[in-house]
Amino acid sequence: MIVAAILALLVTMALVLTRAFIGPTVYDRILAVNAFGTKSVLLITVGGHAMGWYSYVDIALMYALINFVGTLAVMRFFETHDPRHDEL
Amino acid sequence: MNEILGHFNYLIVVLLMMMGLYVVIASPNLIKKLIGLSLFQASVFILFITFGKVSGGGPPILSQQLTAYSNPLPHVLILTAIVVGVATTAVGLALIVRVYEAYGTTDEDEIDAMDNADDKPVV
Amino acid sequence: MRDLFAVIMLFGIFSFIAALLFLDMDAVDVAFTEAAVGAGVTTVLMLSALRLTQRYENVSHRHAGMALVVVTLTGAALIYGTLDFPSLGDPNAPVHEHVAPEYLQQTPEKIGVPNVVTAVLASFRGYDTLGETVVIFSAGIVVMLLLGLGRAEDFEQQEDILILWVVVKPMVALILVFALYVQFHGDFGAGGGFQAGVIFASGFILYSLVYGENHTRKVLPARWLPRLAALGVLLYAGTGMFSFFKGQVFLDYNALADSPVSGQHLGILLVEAGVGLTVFSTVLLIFYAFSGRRAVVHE
Amino acid sequence: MLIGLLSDLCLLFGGLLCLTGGVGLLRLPSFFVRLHAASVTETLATVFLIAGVMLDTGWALDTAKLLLLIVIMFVANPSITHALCRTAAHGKYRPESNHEPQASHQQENQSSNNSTS
Repeated sequence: MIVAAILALLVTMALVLTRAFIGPTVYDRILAVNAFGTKSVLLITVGGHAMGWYSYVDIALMYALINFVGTLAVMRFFETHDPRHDEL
Repeated sequence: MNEILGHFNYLIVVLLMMMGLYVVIASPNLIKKLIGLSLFQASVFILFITFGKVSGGGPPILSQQLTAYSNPLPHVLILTAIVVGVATTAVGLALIVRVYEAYGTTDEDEIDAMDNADDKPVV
Repeated sequence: MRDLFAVIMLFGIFSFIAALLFLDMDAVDVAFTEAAVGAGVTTVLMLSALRLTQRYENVSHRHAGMALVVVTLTGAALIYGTLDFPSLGDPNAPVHEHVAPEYLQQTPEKIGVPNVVTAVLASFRGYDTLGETVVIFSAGIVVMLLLGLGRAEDFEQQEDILILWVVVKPMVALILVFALYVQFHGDFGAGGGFQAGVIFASGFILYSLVYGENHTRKVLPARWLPRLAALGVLLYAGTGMFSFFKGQVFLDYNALADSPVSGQHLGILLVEAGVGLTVFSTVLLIFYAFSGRRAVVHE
Repeated sequence: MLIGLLSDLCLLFGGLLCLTGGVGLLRLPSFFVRLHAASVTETLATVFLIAGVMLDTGWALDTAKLLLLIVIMFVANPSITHALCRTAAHGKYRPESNHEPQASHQQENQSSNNSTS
């Protein structure tokens, strides 16, 4: 079952990556990057457990925290109202 | 077949490096050049870590269950190089910001054109 | 892609994948660092630089043919070079014959720390790491000289940001505690000063993003940061000098305590603290320098 | 034995949710709908997948850390979604705006599918 979960995660990551490439708006890209980060955390947790990686939980924890910081930073970039950045 | 799989990582590293180098040479935008440089850097990181891997070995953290470990030396070098890399990228970005403030563009060709226009003798 | 914003987003994804790759190749510490740096700090820095410059790339009039030829030739030469390389994971590769076995053998008896990467980083190759710390320190100083420390804008209060305020407050505490865990657990598991410094700075960056940078600057004024960074380098070099004055070699921690092993423990702790302090204050200094600067509008 | 079965079920359901979210993120017609598809499934999939790993790990220090991870993701994901939605709504993006001409075309194709599901 764990293999099925890993496969599902990998397929999902590919789908999310496609969305990040085609856009079309910047918000889609931000959403895709965030979703990709979450899927990476899940892949590290599930895959790390399956393959017996060392201290995978620590890395997954840090990924979750840093992903949160990164996504919020991207959103702050769009909240500072600058006329030059108004296009989508 | 094993030969090809064993060298697959090197192939990826070289491809990544080629992409980075291409962006650095071909893109006139300074920020994009810096991203290309970071890509180049990442390819070198992956190359070093590839050297360090020992099949059947674990991460270089001593424990009872493991008998073979991966080579710790490349890990040390790359670990510091990543943090140094982000610091130097910040310096590059700061320079680009100053260039933009002086010229009003981050396009290398336009900056060149402005410099050349300044060099011409005023009639 | 014309939009540099999209390029930076995709570069963030690349960093995620690179960290997964490092993890798969047994490089736990490197994956830690890449994850801490790539997804958070690099994205933040590139976006702040983008805020101060232009977001869209001009249409290029260059001929890329020459570049393509150069790149293809270099790539072909390198691929030809890799043909003689040992395969991935070959235990008899030349890399594994020289110093690495000595490090792996001597770490348990001489250093007494389970994590060989930390032992090599802080003790066997202490000079190296001192050099890297100084490089990071000087990079921070250069950014400060180029951009100045800036000052925070007045943060306009938005009433519907309440959810983020409630969520972020415990999250910042969690990140800071996690950073301390990474710092002090570095002797035993993955982690160390470099990663901890970046994570600690990420906590401060998160706080300034949501609560406003003026509040963060009240907690930790920008003028303190160069001094803190210098203090970190001083702590590192001072640890080395201490054993120097005790009649030992520079950066030989055996002289720090009664028995060599506990001396090594103390030395690694101090040195990692110095590294963590320098990395933290440099990353935060760079963040302040970029976000405190006003964008210049050109016509 | 029962715990193993439970863990397998959790992993299977989590993987299925993940796939649903991914397909939704790729196929749905406009940004806010995609946001919905991605975030709702993601939050639940996180809980199920990590719970599956937790059940398989048994009692260890890692179990507590995994529980912490569940809590973090369960709080962080919805708030990120909220912030993203707010930013998009405050910005120039409107669901009815014709920034995506090909997307509105897709909407007509998919409306029949949506009503049945």
